[in-house]
Amino acid sequence: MKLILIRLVILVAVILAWEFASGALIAEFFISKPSKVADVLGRWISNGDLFYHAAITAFEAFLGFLLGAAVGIAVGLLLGRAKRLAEVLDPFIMAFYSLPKLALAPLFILWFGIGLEMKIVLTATICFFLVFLNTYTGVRSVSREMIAILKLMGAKEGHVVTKVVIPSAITWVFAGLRISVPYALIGAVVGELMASNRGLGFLLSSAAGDFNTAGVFAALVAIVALAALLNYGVSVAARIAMPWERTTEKREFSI
Amino acid sequence: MKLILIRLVILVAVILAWEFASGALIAEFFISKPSKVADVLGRWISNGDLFYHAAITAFEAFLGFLLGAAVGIAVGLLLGRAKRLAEVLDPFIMAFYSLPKLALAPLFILWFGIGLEMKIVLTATICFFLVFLNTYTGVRSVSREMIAILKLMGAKEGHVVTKVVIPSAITWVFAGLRISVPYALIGAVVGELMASNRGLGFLLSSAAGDFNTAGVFAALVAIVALAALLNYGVSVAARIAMPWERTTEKREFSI
Amino acid sequence: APTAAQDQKVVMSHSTKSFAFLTYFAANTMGYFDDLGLEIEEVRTGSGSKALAAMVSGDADVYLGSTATAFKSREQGVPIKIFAPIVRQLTSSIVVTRDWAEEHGVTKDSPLEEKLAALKGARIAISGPGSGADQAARYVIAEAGFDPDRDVELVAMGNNAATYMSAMQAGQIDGFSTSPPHIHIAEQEVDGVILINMAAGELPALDGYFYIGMMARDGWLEDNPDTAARLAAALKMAMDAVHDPERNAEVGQAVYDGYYSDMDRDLFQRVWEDQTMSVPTTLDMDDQTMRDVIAFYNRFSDQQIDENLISETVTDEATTAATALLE
Amino acid sequence: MTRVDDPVTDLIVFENASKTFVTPNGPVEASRDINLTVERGEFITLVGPSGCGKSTLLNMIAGIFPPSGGKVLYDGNPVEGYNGHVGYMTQNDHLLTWRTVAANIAVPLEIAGLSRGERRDRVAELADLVGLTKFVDSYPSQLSGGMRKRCALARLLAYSPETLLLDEPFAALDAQLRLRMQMELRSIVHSLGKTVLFVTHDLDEAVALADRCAIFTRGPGTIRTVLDIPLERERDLMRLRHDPRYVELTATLWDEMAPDIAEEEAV
Amino acid sequence: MTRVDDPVTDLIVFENASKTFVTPNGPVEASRDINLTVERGEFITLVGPSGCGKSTLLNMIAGIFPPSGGKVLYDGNPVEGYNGHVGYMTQNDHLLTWRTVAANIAVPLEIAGLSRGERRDRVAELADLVGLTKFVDSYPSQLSGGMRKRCALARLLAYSPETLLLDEPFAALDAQLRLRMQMELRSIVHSLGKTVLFVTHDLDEAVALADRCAIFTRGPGTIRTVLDIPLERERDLMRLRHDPRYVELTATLWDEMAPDIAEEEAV
Ligand SMILES: Nc1ncnc2c1ncn2[C@@H]1O[C@H](COP(=O)(O)OP(=O)(O)OP(=O)(O)O)[C@@H](O)[C@H]1O
Ligand SMILES: Nc1ncnc2c1ncn2[C@@H]1O[C@H](COP(=O)(O)OP(=O)(O)OP(=O)(O)O)[C@@H](O)[C@H]1O
Ligand SMILES: O=C([O-])O
Ligand SMILES: [Mg+2]
Ligand SMILES: [Mg+2]
Repeated sequence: MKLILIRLVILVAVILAWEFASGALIAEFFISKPSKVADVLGRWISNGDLFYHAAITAFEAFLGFLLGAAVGIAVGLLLGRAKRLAEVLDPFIMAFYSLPKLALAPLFILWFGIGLEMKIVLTATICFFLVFLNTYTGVRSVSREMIAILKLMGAKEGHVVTKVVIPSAITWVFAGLRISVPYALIGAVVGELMASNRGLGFLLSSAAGDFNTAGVFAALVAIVALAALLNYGVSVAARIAMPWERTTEKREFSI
Repeated sequence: MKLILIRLVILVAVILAWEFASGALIAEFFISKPSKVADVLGRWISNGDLFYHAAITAFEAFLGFLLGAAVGIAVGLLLGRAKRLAEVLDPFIMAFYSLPKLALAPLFILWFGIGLEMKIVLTATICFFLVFLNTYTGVRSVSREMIAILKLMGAKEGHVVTKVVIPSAITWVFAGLRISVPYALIGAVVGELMASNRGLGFLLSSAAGDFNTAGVFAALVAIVALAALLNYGVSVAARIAMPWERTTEKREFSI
Repeated sequence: APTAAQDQKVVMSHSTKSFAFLTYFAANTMGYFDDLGLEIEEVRTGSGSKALAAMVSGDADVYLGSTATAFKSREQGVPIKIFAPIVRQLTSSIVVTRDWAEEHGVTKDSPLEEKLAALKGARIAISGPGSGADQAARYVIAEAGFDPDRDVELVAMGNNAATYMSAMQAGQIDGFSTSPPHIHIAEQEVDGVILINMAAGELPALDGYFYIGMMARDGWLEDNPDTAARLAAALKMAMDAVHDPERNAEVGQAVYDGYYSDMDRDLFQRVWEDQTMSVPTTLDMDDQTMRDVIAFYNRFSDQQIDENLISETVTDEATTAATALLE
Repeated sequence: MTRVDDPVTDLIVFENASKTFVTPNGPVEASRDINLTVERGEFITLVGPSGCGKSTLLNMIAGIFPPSGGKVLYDGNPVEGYNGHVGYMTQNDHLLTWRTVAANIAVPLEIAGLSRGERRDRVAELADLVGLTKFVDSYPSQLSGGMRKRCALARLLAYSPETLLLDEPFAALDAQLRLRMQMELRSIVHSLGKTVLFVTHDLDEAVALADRCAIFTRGPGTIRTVLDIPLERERDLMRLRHDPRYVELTATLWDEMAPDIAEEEAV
Repeated sequence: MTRVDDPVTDLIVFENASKTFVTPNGPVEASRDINLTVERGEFITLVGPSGCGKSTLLNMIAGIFPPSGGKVLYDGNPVEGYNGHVGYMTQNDHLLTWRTVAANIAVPLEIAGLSRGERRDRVAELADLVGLTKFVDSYPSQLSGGMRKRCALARLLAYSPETLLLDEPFAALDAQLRLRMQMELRSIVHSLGKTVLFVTHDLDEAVALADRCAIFTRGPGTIRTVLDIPLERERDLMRLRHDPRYVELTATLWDEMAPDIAEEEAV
C-alpha cells in the first residue's frame, strides 16, 4: 500500500516536472506536455483507436513472446544439457544473435510478409535469444552433484530435466523472460514500423510523420502500459512456477 | 582442435549451401552469393574502408558497452542491496526499458546529436538494461545466510558486496554482459542507421540504399565479426574474474 | 566565381539518397559549394524527423527536407526557416507490379484517368504516414475520387526501399509510392510498372509543387547570413547548370559518379532525363507557392497549419544575397 | 588380494583401486591401492581419519568417477557410469531445496513411477520412520541439521536399492535418535538382505553395526585392516554395551585408530 | 531464573526467550521459555534431541533473529541485529565456494584490515592448526567433509571474538583428530578467556569440554537441566576417561538424555 503511494507520488512529481519543462525548457515539438498527451489518449480511447491498435500490438507481442520464449527455453535446456553440441553451435548462434534485425527487414518481409506473422516472427526471434541465453546459462550452472544424486536414483534424462534442471534454472528462465517482455513489445512495434497500417507502431509512426509529438508520446505511453501488463503476467507466472521462491523471500532464515 | 574443425565443416557447408541457394532459390537481389560478399569485403579491405568504418563502430560499441555495463552493474548492485528502493523504482525502470529506442531516435539526436556521443549513449542505454536486470536478479539471489555469516565477522556493506555479493552474482553479471555484447553492436549500428556518415551502419545503409545486396551482407559479416571479437573479450574477462569457475568445469567432482 | 578567404564547414542533414534532393546533389558533385568556400559534411538519417532533429540539436547546420515540416515545426515552437528551394516537384511517384497492372488492364501509357481509376483496392507501400510519399499517394487517390482511408490500403514500411521490393516480390503489396530512383529500380529489378510519374509532372495539379527546401535554425541564419547566401548561390549555380543543355550531361555524370555509381548507368540516365525538370530554375519562393504547400498539407492532416506562418517561416534574405553574390 | 571363487557372493570388489584427483594445483591422491571384497548381504563400516578417502571409496562404487588405477567391480563387472544398483546417502544431504520434505522423499518414488496414492502412503510411512511427520510440508531450509539428515535418509530408504552407501548418516543425531535409527537400519537391512557400506567416525557405532569394519590409514588412504566383528547378525543394539565382546572390539578398534591416544592412556 | 548481581560477569542472559518461526504452513515453535545465564569465560555445552532448538538458541545470541518472546541479553543489552561480539561456526560450514581454503580463512582478517603479509602468516598458522596446510589452495568442493569443517574452524579462529558459538564443530572428525581439536580449542579458550557455547551430540564431548552442560527437552525445546561439570578448568582431555568423576558425569548425562535407553539398560 505504502509502496504504491510512494510510486504514485514519484509518478505525479515526474509528470508535473515534465508538464512544466515541456515548452519551457524544451520545445513541445520534441517533448509534448503530458496534458496534451492525455488529450490524445482520451481521443484515441473515445474513438476506439487505442483499443483497436493496442489489441493488435498486444496480440503480436504476446504470441511472439510465447513462441520465442518456448523455443528459447527448449533450446536452452537442450544445449545446456548437450555441452558438446552447444560448443559446436555457439559461434553460429552468437552470429545470428549479433545481426541487427532492422537490417534484415527486407528478408523478414520476403519470407513472412507484412502481416501479423512477420511481426510475430520478428518478436519471437528477439525474445528467443534473450530467453535462450539466460536459460542456457542457468542450465549450465545446475549443480552436477544434484544431477549425480538423481541419476543414482535411476533417473532418466527426462527426470533429471524436470526434477533438477528446470527447478534449479528457473530463476534464470524467468530472468530471461522478464528481460524479454519489453523486447516483445519493442519487437512488435519495430515490426509495425517496418510495415503496417495498424498497431501501436503504426500509430506511433503516423504521429511521428505528422510531427504530432503528443501523438508519439501517447503511443509510447500505450506501449509502456502494454509492457507493464505483460510484465505483470510474467510475474504471476513466476510466482506460480516457483512456490518455494515466494516463501523464501518471506521465510525467516536461520543459519 | 576437433571442435574448431567441426565448426569449420559446418561453416563451409553453410556457405556452400548459401552459394547455391542464392540465385537459384532466392534472387540475388535479396540474398547475395557469399563469393560476391567476399569480393566486396576484399575491396573494402584493400581500400581501407572496412578498417576505417569498423574501427568507428567498434569504438562506439565498445564505449557504449563499457558505459552501459558499468552503470548497469553499479545500479544492479545498488538496487539489489536496497530492496525497498528497488521496489519503488521498479515500474519506472521497466517503463523506460519498454520504450522502443528506435521511436525515440529524434530525441536521442536532439539531445546527443548525430556524432559518436549519440551512438555511445544509445548503445549504453540498451546495454544498461540488459546488464542491470541480470545483475539485479543475481544480487537478489545471493544467499542471505552467507551475508549473515559475513556480517557476523564485522563486515561492512562494502565487504559484503565485494566478498559475497559480487562473487555470488558474477555468473549473472557475465550472463548479462554476454547478452549485451551483440546488442552493443546492434545499438551502434542502429545509431549509425539513424544518422551518420561513417561506421558499419553507414556502410550498411548506403549499400541498402544502393540496392547493393552484396554490400549489405558484407557489412553484416563485418558486424558479426566485430561482435565475435567483443564476445571473445568478455569471455576472457569472465575467465579472469571467475578463476574458480574455470576450474569448476574442469574440476573432477565428488559428492 | 567569387571565393571566400577560408572554407566554412557546413553540416547538412537529410533523410535518404533520393532524387528529391537532386539540386543539392548537383551542386555538391559539381563542386559549387567548394567553389564558394564551403566545406560540406553530409549526414543521412533515414527519415525526415531525424534529419530535422539533427539540425535542431545543432549538430547539423542545415536540413534538407519537406517544406511542410518547416511550418509544422514553427507552429510547435521550433524556430526554423526555409531559406532556399531544392526541388519543385512532388517527386513521390507510384510504381506497381506488372501482374497487378495487367490484372487491372493498365500500362505506363494508359490515360491518367484510367490509371487513377484502377487504384481502387490497391495495397500501396509508403515510407510513413504523413510523409511526402503518403501525402502524394493520398492526393492521387483523392484525385481519383476515392477515400484514401478506405478504398486503398496504405502500408507504412519505412525508408528502406529494399523492403518495398521484398514486399512486392512476396506479393504482399501491389505497389509503392516513393521518389526516384527507387521507382525506376523497381521497374528494372522486380519488373514494376511506374503507374504515375509525378516526379515528371504527370499530375498537372501538383506540377511545380515546392516539395523540398533548405532549412536552418533562426539563430544560425542570423549568425551565418553569408554562409546561407553562399549555399543558396551554389544551388542556383546547379540549377543553371542542370538547365543548360550544354552542361546537363556533365552534371548528370557528376551526380552519377558522386551518388549513384552502384546503379546501372543506363538506368540512371533514364531517371536523370526524367527528373531534371524537378530542379527549379530560380531561387524564388513566392507566397503563392507556400500557400499551396500549406493547402496540400492541410488537406490530409488532422492538424491544420495557419497561412500566417509563411512570413516568419520563409526568408528570402539568403536567396536575395545569393543573387547579388552571383552577379 | 586373491580372487574369490564364487562371484555371486562377492558383490563389490576393489582391486588395487586408487584415485588421484587431477586439479589445477597438481594431482591430489585420495585413495591408494584399495583392496576390499564385500559379500552380498554384508554390513561393512568404514572408519579412518578425516580426508583419508572414505567418501572417495563410496563415490567409486556409485560410479561418480572410475578409479584412476586398479579396478572397482560391482557384481563382477567394472563400475561404469552411475551405478543403478546402489542407493547413496552422501555426506552432504543434497536435498532438493525447492521441494518440501514430503516431495524430497517422493523423488525416487516418482522416478520409479509409483502412483500418486502409493507415493503418498510410502512418504507418510517414511516420514514417520525418521520422525518428520510434523515437518512434511517444510522446506529443507526450515529444518534443523539433524532433520535434514533424516530427510535424506528417508529419501534413500524410499526406494530399495540392492546396496546402501551411507556416509556418516547419523553424525548429526542425538544419542537416543541415533540408537533408534541404528536399530531401524539394521532391521531393514537384515530383513531385506541388503549390502551396506557405512562410513562413521563413531567407533562404537562402527562396531555395533558392522559385520566387518574396514580401517583406513591416514590419507592418501588405503585400508590398513579389516576387523571382523563376530557378533550375531541379530543383535540387540540397546544391550550391546554390556556385551564383553563388544567392549573388547571397540577397545581394539580404538587402539587401531588412535594409537597415540591409546599410548598416552596406557601410561 | 533470578537475576545475578554482577552484570559484568553475566555475559549472555536468556529470559523466558522463545522463538516461533512464522511459515506459510503456520507457526513452528522452535524454542520455548529458555532461561540461561552464561558468565564471561564460561564453556557451556548444549545437548538435546535433533530439532530441539539448539541452533536456534545460537542464532538468537548471534542476532540472526530476535526472540519472538522473552529476552536475549548480551553484555546487559538486548541483542539487536548482528552481534559483532560473537564468532559463529554454524552447523553447515558456509564456506565461500569461490575462495580457496587460504582465502576463506583470510576473510575475517581482510575485514579486520590486516596487511597482506600479516594475513599470510596468520593463515599459514591456522591452516597448520587444523591440518590443512597441504590444502590451502584447494577449493571447498575439493575437500572432504571433515576438511571443510576444519576450514570453517580455522576461519572462526582467525579473528578473536569475545564469544565463540560452535554448532557441532567436530561431528565430522575422526576420534583422534577430534581429540586434538578439543585440546586446541580448550587451550585457546582458556588462555584467551573466551566464552563458548558449544553444541554437540557426543555426550562424552559435552562433559569433557564443559564447565556446564545445558540439556534440552525434545523440541519445541526448553532447557530442562543445566548440569554442572565440576572438573578442573585445566584438564587433561586425554586422560579424562580414567577420571571417575568424568565417568559418572557422562553416565548422569546419558541418563538425563536418553531415559528410555537407560531404562532398557537397567533391566
Ligand atoms: N573433487 C575433488 N577434487 C580434488 N580433491 C578431492 C576431491 N574430492 C575429494 N578430494 C580429496 O580427496 C581426499 C579424500 O577425500 P574424501 O572425501 O574421500 O575423504 P573422507 O575420508 O571422506 O574424509 P571425511 O571423513 O573428512 O569426510 C581429500 O584429500 C580431498 O581433499
Ligand atoms: N528458518 C526456519 N524456518 C522455520 N522453522 C525453522 C527454521 N529454522 C529452524 N526451524 C525449526 O526450528 C526447530 C529447531 O531447529 P534447530 O535448528 O534449532 O534444531 P537443533 O536443535 O539445532 O537440531 P539439530 O541437532 O538437528 O541441528 C526445528 O523444528 C526446525 O524445523
Ligand atoms: O533494433 C532492436 O532490436 O532494438
Ligand atoms: Mg567423507
Ligand atoms: Mg542444529
